[in-house]
Amino acid sequence: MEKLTFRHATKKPLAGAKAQAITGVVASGNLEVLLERALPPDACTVEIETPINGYGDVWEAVVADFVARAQPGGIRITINDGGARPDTVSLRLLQGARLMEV
Amino acid sequence: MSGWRRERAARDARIEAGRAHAAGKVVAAASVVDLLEAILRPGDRVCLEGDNQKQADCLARGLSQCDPARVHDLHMVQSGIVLPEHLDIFEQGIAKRLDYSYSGPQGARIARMLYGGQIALGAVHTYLELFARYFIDLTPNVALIAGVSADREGNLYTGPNTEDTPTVVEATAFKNGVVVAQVNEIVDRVPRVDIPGDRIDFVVEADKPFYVEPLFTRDPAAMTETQILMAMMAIKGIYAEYGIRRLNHGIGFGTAAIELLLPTYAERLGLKGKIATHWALNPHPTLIPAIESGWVSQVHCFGSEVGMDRYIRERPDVFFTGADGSLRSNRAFCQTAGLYACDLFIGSTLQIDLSGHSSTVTQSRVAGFGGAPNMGSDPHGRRHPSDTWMKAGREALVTGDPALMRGRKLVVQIVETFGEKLVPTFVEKLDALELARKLKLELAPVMVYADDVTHIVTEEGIANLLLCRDADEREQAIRGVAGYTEVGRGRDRAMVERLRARGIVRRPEDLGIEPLDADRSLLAAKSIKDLVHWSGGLYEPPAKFRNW
Amino acid sequence: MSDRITDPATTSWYEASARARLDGLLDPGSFREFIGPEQRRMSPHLPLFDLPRAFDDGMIVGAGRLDGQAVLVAAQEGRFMGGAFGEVHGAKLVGLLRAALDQKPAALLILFDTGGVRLQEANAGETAIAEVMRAITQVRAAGVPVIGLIGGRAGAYGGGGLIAGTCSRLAVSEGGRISVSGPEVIETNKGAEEFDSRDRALVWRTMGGKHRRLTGGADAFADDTVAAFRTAALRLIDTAPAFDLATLEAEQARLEERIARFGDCRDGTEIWARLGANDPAAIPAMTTAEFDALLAQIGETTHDAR
Amino acid sequence: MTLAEILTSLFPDGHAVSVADGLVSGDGPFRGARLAVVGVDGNTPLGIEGAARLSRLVLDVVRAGGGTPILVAVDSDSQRMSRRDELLGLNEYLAHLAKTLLLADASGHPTVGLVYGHTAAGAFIATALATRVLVGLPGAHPSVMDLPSVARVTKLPLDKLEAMAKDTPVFAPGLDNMVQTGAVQGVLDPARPLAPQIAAVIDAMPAGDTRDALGRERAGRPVAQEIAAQVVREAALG
Repeated sequence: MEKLTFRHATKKPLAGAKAQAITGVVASGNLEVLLERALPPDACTVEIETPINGYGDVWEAVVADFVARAQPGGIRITINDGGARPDTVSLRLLQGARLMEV
Repeated sequence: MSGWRRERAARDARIEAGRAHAAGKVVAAASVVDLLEAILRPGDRVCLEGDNQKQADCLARGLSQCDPARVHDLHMVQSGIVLPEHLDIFEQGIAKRLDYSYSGPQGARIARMLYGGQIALGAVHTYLELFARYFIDLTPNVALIAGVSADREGNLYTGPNTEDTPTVVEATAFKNGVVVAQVNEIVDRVPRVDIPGDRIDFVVEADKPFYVEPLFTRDPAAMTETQILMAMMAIKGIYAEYGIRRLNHGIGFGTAAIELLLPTYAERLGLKGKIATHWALNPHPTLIPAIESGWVSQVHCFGSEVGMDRYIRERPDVFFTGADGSLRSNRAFCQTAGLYACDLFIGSTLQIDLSGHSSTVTQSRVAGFGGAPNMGSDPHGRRHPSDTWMKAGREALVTGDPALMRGRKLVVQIVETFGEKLVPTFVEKLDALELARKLKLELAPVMVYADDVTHIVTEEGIANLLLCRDADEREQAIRGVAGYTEVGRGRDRAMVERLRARGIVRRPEDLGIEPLDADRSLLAAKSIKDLVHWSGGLYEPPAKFRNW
Repeated sequence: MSDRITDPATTSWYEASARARLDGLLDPGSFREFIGPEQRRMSPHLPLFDLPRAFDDGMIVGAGRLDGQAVLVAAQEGRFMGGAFGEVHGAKLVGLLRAALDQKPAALLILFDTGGVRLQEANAGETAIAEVMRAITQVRAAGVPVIGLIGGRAGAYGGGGLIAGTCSRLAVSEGGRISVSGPEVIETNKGAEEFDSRDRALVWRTMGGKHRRLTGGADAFADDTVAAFRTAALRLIDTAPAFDLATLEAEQARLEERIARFGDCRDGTEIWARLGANDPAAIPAMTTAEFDALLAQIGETTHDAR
Repeated sequence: MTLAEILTSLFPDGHAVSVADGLVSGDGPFRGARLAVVGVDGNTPLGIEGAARLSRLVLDVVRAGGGTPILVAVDSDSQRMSRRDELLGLNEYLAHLAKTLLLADASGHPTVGLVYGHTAAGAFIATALATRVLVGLPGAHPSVMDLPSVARVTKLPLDKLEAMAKDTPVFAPGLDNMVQTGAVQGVLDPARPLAPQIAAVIDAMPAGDTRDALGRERAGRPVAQEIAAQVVREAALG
């Protein structure tokens, strides 16, 4: 298992008031994403546990794109990965953000 | 002039030798080895019918049991290397040379045997190309074919999986060759005559029905959101845009998703009757909802599909069927139709390089390409216009007199940026080149050449290569849809944004598609059972696809 | 994968995640989770095997309302480790059953989706299953119906099949499977002649939802939608049998009669024919309406002997 | 110990316990009354017929009343693995057997499980694990699955699993590991008469299910009790 942590400064807090949301399932090629409104509005962290080692730079790119796109200020994101492909990771992150915005 | 009839005399001698093991034309399954040893000569060119689906498996077992001292150094000329016996005969010394098209299930073993020098490889052809060579320089001396039934005169009913049989028999029977057919049963009267009896020399009643692989069944239950998203983009960004009515689909999940979105997503876009009406396609079970919803005018088939027979019988307005009611497929004609009469081919691949060359060959698997290179190429012999073809031609036109412009066939690759086990689809260099180097092949096994590809669809977007004006634009357009692969991350972001402004790279949002809407609820059928319901109970799926 | 429920009437139970099933099963907004994912009470054992963990260990427990009635619910996520029972996974269900003794809800619902015991935590899983079965009988004896809902992709296998057999009532869909040994396990141990696990139609004729409903192994047959399972659960709550000597005597008689009557049958279709189905081969393809009509015609498959 | 040795030690004055088709049934004198014995012997797999016969025996005891304790003696294989057993609903038969034992216990018939040989998977759950208290004898080896099969399913090398099994009781087969998990309360001493030992087990029976507490004390199931207790607490908050 490889553990990765990314911290990003964000320009604005994520919309909505929901305190937490979870999406996805830990299964082969899938992942679960837990989002919690637990940080100052100018910060976002993403912690990942993945069984596939050596893809740190891909995760970094996926997370950076997501943060740039969703501006998830104030959100602590924790991921249990089951070996998902990057596009699935992006999709789950966006789904999670949308769930928090309601 | 006996000097002009040596082949004919040799043929007569073979047949006479074979008659010793037959009653008339009929041969018992137990006598197959004797028959084959009697009619085969060392060095013969042999077509052991291995189609995409139908397999002359009884004859394959018989050939693999022949005595290599009597039958050896055969040159196998057949489209499919599918059964273990197809390669066993090379290990045993019965066969030596090979010219073929497709080897899906045996792709890994064939690679090992090529590396080991057990097979002398001619070429990995496309179907049409191999069929063409049957009539020029690869004419079989002996054809070992398969059908459902025959009468004692040899009149053959192939069943719905006619596939390669007429082509193989045409080339063999009319050029002094010997044709042996295995059938599931010998009957007094066949339901319809697919091959007239005077082209068949021996009929073997097989010990069990020939094997057919359900190659075109894609279980909707396994379809992912990513594949649905790609299908939405293809429908909106390509099918609708170019008004594609005449087309061929590959066998992947991405194209199966398109089939399942026609009666739902595409219907909501108002595209019914405007796209996807005329098909060159195997009878994909996933096309059933579109057929039942009135989307499909007609379908011509390369072969059939396990479980679709009853459904096809009840839909003769859509499918090509015989007087007996069952499907008549024909690989050579359908390949020709796909090449000349379709405006779009869309399929998948394992690797795409920075120019757009693609291949399913990897260093450990030589699967062959089947029909994809025919379908996935721009036929320069085409002379009839269509709006789709002309629009693509205009997009590609760079220089020259517009009055002399010709159209372009749309050749679309629909791929996820990563395959199984996070293997990237986009690569700097195809594995096929390394394979060619190691095996000293003169021609690298490329499936679709870059100059034939017009679009690449991934979950990240669509790259329209027709609109690229130089190699650099082309490379960045490809990188621009290559997602998080190394190729994708190596993009020039500013240039990709400029290409996006010109519509060369289009993201889901550029097409008005919200990726989060790519949901399985859009599928017209979510399971094989749903397909059965759509068919009114006429589709009878193979046991391995059932969960009821 | 449908995590967002759009419409319970069309959402497939088979395809939905455990959370989505709960979401659509219960009255909207009424679900309150115990030990939610934010508590990160994950398996202490999976890291030893270098396997990924899930925040809820594949078992979601909590309270909610079903048509206004207070219920306790447990849902297994069949896609995480095959929904198998590990230490945390099992302990959450044990705790829920114990809570039912205090809370006396209108029912306790178990949304099964499990291959049985999680091998990496086999002893904990096996023991938890034994604890669950004891607790279920206590909850039932206290007058709280325990209703099992079975229609997930992992089915109810191994110890999950035994727990299902302990419930007051079971609802099953066509895709649901209930069994102890799975087809692959039987094939591995006894050979493909005993059980060809690739013959999926045979698998379903042997342990699928319709067969279980026809033979009285389940009490209600539901369409594969979240709404249909909700309807079935509501109906079953009102008809749950007591847990006492009379019930078990009746069950003893029912099971002995099954052996006497069908013990020589080799295939589900033979059993269905003896039950009075005119065209047993047609049953797998029947729609729910046709199947309901058949059940009504046969009649005897409904009982209180559980 | 063999079943015969167990019965001799348990009933020194003789008994009426017999074995047929691997199924154990009968009773013997015990503390001035009787002790009923049911079980599985000889590493026999438990199928639908066997389970139905055992459950009938248990119901007979319950129907007769009088608080007769029941000893469930087990040396079994796993559940019988066959298409026919599953076709006829083996899960119902095994669950029913467990329910009869649980009903007996709830109806004043103390139930004691005694594993003296092998037992596994569904057969284990339906018999020994469905008693109020389960004890073992040295040499017993209950398991969920043997390590070679675990290796096959988990795709881990057998030698690695064997090494892990040494200090990870949660997954490895064997009596000691089931003791640490709390499923087996204790191990009897074969050198001493079994009757008083079983009597002591019955006298010391806990009121509730203490297996998770034992598992925590013995470190074989470190978190189960705490998790279950937390669920109960959070449920009470509503």
